[in-house]
Amino acid sequence: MISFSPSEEQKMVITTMKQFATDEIRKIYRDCDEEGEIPESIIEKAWEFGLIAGSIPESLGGFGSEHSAVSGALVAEELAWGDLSMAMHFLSPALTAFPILEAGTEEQKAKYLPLFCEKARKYATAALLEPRFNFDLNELATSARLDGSDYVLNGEKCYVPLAANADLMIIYASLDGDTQGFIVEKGTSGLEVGEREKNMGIKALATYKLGLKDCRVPKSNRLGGEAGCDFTRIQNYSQVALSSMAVGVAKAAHEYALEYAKQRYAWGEPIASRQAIAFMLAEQYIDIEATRPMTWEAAWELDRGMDANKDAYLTKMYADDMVMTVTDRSVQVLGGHGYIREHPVELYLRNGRGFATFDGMAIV
Amino acid sequence: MISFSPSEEQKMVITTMKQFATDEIRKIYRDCDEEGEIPESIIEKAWEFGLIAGSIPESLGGFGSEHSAVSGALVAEELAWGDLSMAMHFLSPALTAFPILEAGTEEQKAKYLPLFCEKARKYATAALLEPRFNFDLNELATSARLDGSDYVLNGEKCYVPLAANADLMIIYASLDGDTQGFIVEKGTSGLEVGEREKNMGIKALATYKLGLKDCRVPKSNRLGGEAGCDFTRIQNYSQVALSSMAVGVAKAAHEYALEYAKQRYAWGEPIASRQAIAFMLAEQYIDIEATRPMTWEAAWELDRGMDANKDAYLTKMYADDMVMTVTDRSVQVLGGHGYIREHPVELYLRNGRGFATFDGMAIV
Amino acid sequence: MIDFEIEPQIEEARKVTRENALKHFRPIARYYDEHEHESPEDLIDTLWQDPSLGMAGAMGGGVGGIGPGMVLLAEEMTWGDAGLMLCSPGPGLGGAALMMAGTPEQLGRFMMSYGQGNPKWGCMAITEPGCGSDTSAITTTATRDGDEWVLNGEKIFASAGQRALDNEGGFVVVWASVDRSAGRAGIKSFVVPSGTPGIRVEKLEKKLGIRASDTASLILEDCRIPYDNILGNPEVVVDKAKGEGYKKVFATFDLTRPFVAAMALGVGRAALEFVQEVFDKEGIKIRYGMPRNKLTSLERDYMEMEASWKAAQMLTLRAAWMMGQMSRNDLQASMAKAKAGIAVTKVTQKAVELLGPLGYSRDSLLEKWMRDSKINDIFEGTGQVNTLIVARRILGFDREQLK
Amino acid sequence: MIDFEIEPQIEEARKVTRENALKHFRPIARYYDEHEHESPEDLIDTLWQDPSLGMAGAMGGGVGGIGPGMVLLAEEMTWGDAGLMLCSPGPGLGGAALMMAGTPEQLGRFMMSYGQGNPKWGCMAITEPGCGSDTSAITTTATRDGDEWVLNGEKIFASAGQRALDNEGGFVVVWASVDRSAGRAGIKSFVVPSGTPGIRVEKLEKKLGIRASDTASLILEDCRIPYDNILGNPEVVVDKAKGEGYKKVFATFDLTRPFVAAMALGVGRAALEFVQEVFDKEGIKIRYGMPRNKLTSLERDYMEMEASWKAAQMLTLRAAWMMGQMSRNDLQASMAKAKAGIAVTKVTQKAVELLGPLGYSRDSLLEKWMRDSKINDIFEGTGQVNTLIVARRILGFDREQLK
Repeated sequence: MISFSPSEEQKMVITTMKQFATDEIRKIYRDCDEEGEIPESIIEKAWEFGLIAGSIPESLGGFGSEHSAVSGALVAEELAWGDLSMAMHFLSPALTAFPILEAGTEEQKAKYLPLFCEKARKYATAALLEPRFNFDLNELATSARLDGSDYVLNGEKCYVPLAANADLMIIYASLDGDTQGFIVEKGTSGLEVGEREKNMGIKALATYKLGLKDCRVPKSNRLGGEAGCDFTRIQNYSQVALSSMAVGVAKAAHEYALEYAKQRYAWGEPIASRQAIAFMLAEQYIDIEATRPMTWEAAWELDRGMDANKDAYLTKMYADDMVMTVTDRSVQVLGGHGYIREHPVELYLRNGRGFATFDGMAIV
Repeated sequence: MISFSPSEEQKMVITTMKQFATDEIRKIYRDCDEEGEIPESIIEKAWEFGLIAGSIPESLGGFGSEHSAVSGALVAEELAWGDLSMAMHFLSPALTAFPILEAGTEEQKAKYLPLFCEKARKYATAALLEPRFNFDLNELATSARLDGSDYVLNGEKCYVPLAANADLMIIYASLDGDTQGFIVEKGTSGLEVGEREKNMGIKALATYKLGLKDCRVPKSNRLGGEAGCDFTRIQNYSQVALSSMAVGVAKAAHEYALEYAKQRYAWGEPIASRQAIAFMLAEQYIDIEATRPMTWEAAWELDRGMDANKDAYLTKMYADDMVMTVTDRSVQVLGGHGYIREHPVELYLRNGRGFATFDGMAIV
Repeated sequence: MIDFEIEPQIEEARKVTRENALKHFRPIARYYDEHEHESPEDLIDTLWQDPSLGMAGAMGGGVGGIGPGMVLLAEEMTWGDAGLMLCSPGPGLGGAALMMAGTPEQLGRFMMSYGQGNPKWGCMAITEPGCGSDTSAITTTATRDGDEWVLNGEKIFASAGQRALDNEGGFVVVWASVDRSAGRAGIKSFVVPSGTPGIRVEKLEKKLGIRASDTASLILEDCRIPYDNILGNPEVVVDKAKGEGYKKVFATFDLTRPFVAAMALGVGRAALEFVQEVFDKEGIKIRYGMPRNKLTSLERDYMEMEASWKAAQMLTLRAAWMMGQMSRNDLQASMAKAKAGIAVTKVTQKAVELLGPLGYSRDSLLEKWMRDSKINDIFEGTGQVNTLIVARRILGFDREQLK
Repeated sequence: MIDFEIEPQIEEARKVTRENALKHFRPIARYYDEHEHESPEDLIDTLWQDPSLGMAGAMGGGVGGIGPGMVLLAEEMTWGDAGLMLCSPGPGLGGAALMMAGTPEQLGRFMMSYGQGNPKWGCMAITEPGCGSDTSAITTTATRDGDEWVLNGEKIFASAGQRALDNEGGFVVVWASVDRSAGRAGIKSFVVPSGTPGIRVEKLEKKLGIRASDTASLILEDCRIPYDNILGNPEVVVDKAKGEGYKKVFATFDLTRPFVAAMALGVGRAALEFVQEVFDKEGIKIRYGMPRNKLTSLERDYMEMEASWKAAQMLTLRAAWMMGQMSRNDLQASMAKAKAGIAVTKVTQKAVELLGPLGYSRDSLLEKWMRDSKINDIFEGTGQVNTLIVARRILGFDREQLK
């Protein structure tokens, strides 16, 4: 029966995340962006919520709730509403854990998932993007070929969050033309973490280029074992995550612009009293409110085990455009004040522009 | 030296056309649309302006001014501002005359161009479009093949203005993969004029499907003779004509909406006093004013003998979208009144939607 | 719990509705577009025999009830044909006003005869030549004279106005002022039954689309109706906090706006499916999952059309769902209406463009859908009016703070 | 006669300007983006030696004169780098105000020293913390005290404010009210030379883009300037018909708005060329002439970017041309500014998207151009302010009729 109401449990999670975002993330996000660093203390606090462990079965050390893309979407939105860099940082272990949970073999699950349930913070990530024009996640330049009992990976990756610290990552590579995942542990020979990247946005999140030079991964570490994984489905989880984050960023920008427009006076009244401003705000709001349930529907399809490819893809496409328009118009509402770094909207704009590019950088 | 000012002579032509459009075309355009017919009397009056003869050299019976795409663009805009169906009707003889003038052999010019300088109205037209999805003017399904001293044409055409009355027409067909023009006289065997078409807009203009069944055209009637014609350039003239007409239609819609918004009161003031309405009108105006000089520049390039393909094509693309948006927003300004046929904006919308389709249906 | 599963009985009703739309609406859609003001008598009889096939089947009366089912079924009907659906005999928009603001006695009195006898219609008459969205400027007056109200004025754009007045048992809900000096607070709505002397159809509009639906101008000249034909509180309460009479009537929009949004969705889906069929025939496959840069322009257009349709559908379902939950949904109703109106306007306009000569021709229904769809961005409050309402609500501004 | 041929001397100047932009601006553009508030001393010296390389080369002083040449050259400079161009020593926006509203004596007095001695800057200070586009709300006051004006207030977003005050011979044109009760009519502009006591830089803004350009907050505390440093009529003329003093000052925008539009065009073209170069390298050919349905999404995006850039360029050239013709161009200036601001904002944003990981990276200048371009939709009147001006002009409405 159609319903747009999160469960009581989900509502609690939303409240907790919103509180965390308000009390902690929002307090430091600007400094983090300017300095390109996220303090260890907040990373620890985020870990304590058990955002990943909560989706891992008790038998593997987790809290035992079922992994739910819908719940993940709700969390992703709230964290990204706080700050996108931090949202991506806090959820980065999922980049390894959730594909294993969804597509891994029993051995892979047993070996790796308990790590994410420990008290100590785990760094883990995934490498999908490649530094070239017309990057196509279905036709990766990074290649994997079977050589004896190993897969040998070669290629170059970019925008790999936290690669320098990661104990574990999934590297996506083309195996006979299909995109497949490979679980790679820190220190694997041939895995070369490059310099930290400089990007327009998500500046607080350290991302890296990755070189793969005959990087050998045991056969058993192919995600899903011999049968491999359904990469499209992993991608759909990622599309839901990124779309939800786009909603979060857009909402943050919209709210700030709305408040500003109510407080800022010109010609004797708040600038929001002018239809040109008020309509920008209303159109933003409508588009944000439309995108959110689109992400929910795609997530719900995933949770139901249905084919979510069309809806997840279209939602991401819509969300990419939506967040761009909303963040740009938010800067516009603030005018000159939107252009200076005293206000957050320019940061939202820089982060917002990235969504069309951030393929595979988050997952629910 | 850059200038946006028409010459004195061009200004006179603009004034004359505007007057004609105001006094004659605008008086009857709605009835013409409802009844699907344009009275003979106004067709005669339009012929008397010598719109085609004015571009034909004296030696061939014309008035001797040089053929100018810029001047043609100015005329096309004013006539279309009056009514698009009538503009296309009045200028339809140019569909045969101007390609011959620009690309015809001396023999073709001598044989056919004097006809357009006579006192008696000539019906002439051109057939380019074809009734199929993904119509591509560079890959026509209508074919021409050389057979002895004739070209044999086969295929189906649509949206051929005034085909039933035309004494003469240019039929475009694929000759060894290239689009080429063929001058076809009335009554040529194998030339079958179908039923009059029913279209969403330009309802006052009779358009027809055309069947070509082994339609034989003398070799000498290939446009440009043995060397053929540069179809892209003919197309560029057409793109300028249609873009100018789009400007005319958009301007008509904008002006009507503007006046309505000034006269119509709500909440104690003209609806134009609300920014939501006022901004729609301003944005329309800006886009119309931007498109017009774009058409001029492409036309100027043609007049200079320069390659105009990029500018003519981009201008047409921009004009297609512009006229759609402007006419749609004009209906919106009028609200419910925009939806009824007492006001012209719904007609502008129906006509405006056609521009993306009307390839080759007008030329300057 | 967040859920997008449609209950089996609604799913079944959608299927049936769609089949019926295909059977009863589609085959005659072009004819009644080309023959404006001609009445589809056979269809009307069919819809009267089985009201679930028409508007009443979606709006309130049907299996959908008040909730997502309502908009899902309305979508199926206008997927068949919007103009013909609007011909459906039944209480229609007038009925919606009655349901939202009428007393049980009034509901019984005016709606009782629906479902029996000859086809009858309800109609809502708000707009006047001099006023559209600004209902406070309504000049039609209702003057009390003993046990009666005497109505005078002119109404335009009254959907089904002619059918409501020409058929026994029909009625028109007329908005009129009982006190011109009181502005909005003085506006009340009144039920004028068919056969009442002093009300007549002045003319029928010629329209861009939905031509099967009659759009009437009505003249009221000393039109007398019983005193208790007024809907809601007859008192003029200028105090905002107490303006319940006005608010109550206005809440009709909370029902009708999601309904109109659904109408837009139906027409939009018809256009999308039409384009998809052409793609199928041409062997064109839409490749969901490709990087945007690698798409064709055609794929990109089509995907953007689908996505904006989906966005509008989500807002529409949510507005209807909230109504079903008895939650205040005026904001969501306006959002759904604003979004669906413009989204589907653009979807159908783009569809015509994509199909080129075939799209622009009256040989197929696509161009008609473009003309039909435009009304959804206009009636029940234009896109601008609904956006303004959204703006006021999210800003917490009243009419004075945001004009 | 309608003509789009650029005179040979302007064509030549464009070429030279472009070469210089490539030589002097491009190589250091990234450095001064990453090192905000650091001053490009070498460049400044170069530009001071040869002012034609910088802003003055386009605005008024150069071969372009007042007319299309001005905007064509400005485009070439910002094609190099917008932020660095804005560092150009010279009278700048303050100079534009002087040219439009100053007396010959004032021009001589304040502009004489330009072209000699050390680098110097002019600056325009209008915006305040509490007022942006609504200049009638300016709270900075100018009080007459004998032969002097005494200025008090705070100004923000003053481009080149620090450089104008820190270097001998510089000046700031300050907008201030001589009579707060007179509203807009009381606003006058005053030239405050560098070295004047009572004016100081409070802080420099950290910005999204054009970081090489200093954007200062200025404090005026009992800042005394000679009486004849006022620009235009010192009288407060409330009568609209006579409001020449105000109008005259405002006419600065007729020059600066096409200039800013041209700045946008330059940045936009840099982005378009960058994308084109990638296409060339990848062997992607843009097929002008194809039916829209057969284009790739990439071609379509790129073509739409080019077309909207072209539309903005046409409006910009026309506004500049009219100024050269001594025709009133305020409407065209606002149209050009509104269109170019939004068009190039979108062009650069789309360019970043099209290039994916490469576009978003600070390894190339593209992402910087996206950040830089955004200012053009904001300063010298936001897109909304300029659209409002256009709306008023085409409607023939005054500020009261269209707020």
